[in-house]
Amino acid sequence: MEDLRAIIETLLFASDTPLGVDRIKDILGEAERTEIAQIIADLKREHDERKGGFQLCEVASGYQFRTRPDLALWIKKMRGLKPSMLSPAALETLAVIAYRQPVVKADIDRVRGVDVSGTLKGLLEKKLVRMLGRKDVPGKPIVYGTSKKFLEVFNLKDLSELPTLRELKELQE
Amino acid sequence: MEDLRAIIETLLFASDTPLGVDRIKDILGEAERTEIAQIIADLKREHDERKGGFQLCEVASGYQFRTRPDLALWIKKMRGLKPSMLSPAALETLAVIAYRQPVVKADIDRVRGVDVSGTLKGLLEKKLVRMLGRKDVPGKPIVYGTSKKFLEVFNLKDLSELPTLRELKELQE
Amino acid sequence: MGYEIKLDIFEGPLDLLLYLIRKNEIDIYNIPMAVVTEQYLQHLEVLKSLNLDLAGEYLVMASTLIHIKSRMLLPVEADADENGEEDPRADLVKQLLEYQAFKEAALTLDRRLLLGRDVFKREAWPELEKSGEDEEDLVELNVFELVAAFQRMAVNLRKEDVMEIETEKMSLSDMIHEIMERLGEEKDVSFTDLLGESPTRKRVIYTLLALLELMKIRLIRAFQAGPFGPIRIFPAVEEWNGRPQGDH
Repeated sequence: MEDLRAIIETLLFASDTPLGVDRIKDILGEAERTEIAQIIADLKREHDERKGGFQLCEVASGYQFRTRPDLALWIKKMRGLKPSMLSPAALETLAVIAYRQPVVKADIDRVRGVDVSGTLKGLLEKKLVRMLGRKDVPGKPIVYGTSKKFLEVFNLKDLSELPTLRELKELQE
Repeated sequence: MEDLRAIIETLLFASDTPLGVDRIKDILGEAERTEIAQIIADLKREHDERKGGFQLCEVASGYQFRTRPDLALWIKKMRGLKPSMLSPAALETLAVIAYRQPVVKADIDRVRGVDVSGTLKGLLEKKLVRMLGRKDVPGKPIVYGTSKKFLEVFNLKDLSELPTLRELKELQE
Repeated sequence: MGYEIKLDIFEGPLDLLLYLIRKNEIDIYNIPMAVVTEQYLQHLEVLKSLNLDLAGEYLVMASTLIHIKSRMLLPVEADADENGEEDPRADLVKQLLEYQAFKEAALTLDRRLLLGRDVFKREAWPELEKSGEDEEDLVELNVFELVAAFQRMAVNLRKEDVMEIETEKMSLSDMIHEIMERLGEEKDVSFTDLLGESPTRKRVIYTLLALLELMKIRLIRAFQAGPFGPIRIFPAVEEWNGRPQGDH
């Protein structure tokens, strides 16, 4: 095999979504997991030390090149338009789903005190939320959870990285 | 201005089209054309010397980061291995089969309003759809349904977990 | 998509209540119901006068508040607390605390480095031609998109097809699959084979419905040896062997 470091970097660079070690191993065929993980760690350090315009980030159980957060304003300037962000209502619905998943719509409605149909559909369309299956209770309601894209967009390695809900702990005592 | 090199690099990285010196000057506001051109040349040399997975290329309309041509085969391999991708046409055909099964091709054609031979063949090859049997009517048409792999890919326990049209409508308020 | 223009600044009745509690510097565990109810109703009036559509939830909450207020006015027995009689506000407080926790969680989420707002990934993919000769744009697989795709085509369905695709129908499809799978392996099966040992009532019904459906669309044939003999089921066309033959 040619230069493994360059191959792994080109894959990380060209991939649309974060790549995990296993996925890279599948593509390469022969390399060892530990070797791949070592090369990724080296690449990450190399790019951090370069202090260039982008860095290799660990996100959604994988790695992805992303721009440096402190340079965001320049990219916004380049793109001109404001990136479409989530409304407070959508964020609240997303928070309930993220912390309560797998969760049915009726529970989200109850926690938020409103009918979340509209925001829920928006989150499904944005692919931040996905249908996980059905709950085995009368009516077999659909259960929802967050998607991999949710981890990507919110810069989370995995769901365990979500900060804990302090107030809720108090409540459950 | 902060680190001009990092800013220019982040713009080149994040832009969806190649960027010329003039465009970069527009975004930065104050920098000189010669200075920008010099930084781009330096960046180009730096990345060439790194011999990483990508390089800064000059194309017709400006500069752009691109993967190294000699590594293209790996990217093709990565994209080829991507399991969970379907064209909108294939997705529609799959939707008709999923919701109308057991179904013959003529019915899928009618609902989609086009000849689905191509997409149907693709779905059979991807093993998302399978033949259930032949109908005992003139022509003995093949009857199609979704496969076990379909359930796996969509993360469904069984077909009754598929959301119904009514449930989708409820989300639309 | 994008921004949801919300004229009312509150995300719902709970949000409005939290606002009133904060504004009046009220202890959430000891809400003065009279004050809060009055202010809540005043806000509803303002929202109404602005001609904003008041969602039903706001009115439901108004009646809940009035109800709690009236219960608070009832004389409480001296030893009510020891008897464990619940504060009429308890459920509301619990609901408010829960909502508040998620509202804060939402803000915490919003403060992260968001992709597309604070950090960006590469957006350009021109250098590689799409591999594969035929394929159009590709999208990712997800059940929501599948049902949405089907809904887009529902306009093309004939009237008799328009019947709602319900869970029941899909359970039937599962049974149809099972029957056709077994016929693929065993060439013929009996009705009792299909039911398996100690079948549930639901399984009997679905097996029967699936067989009727399969007979109707002529995918299977059923034979019975004599009036009370076992029913045997065969594929309607035997020679099919899993390979498509000239259908495209």
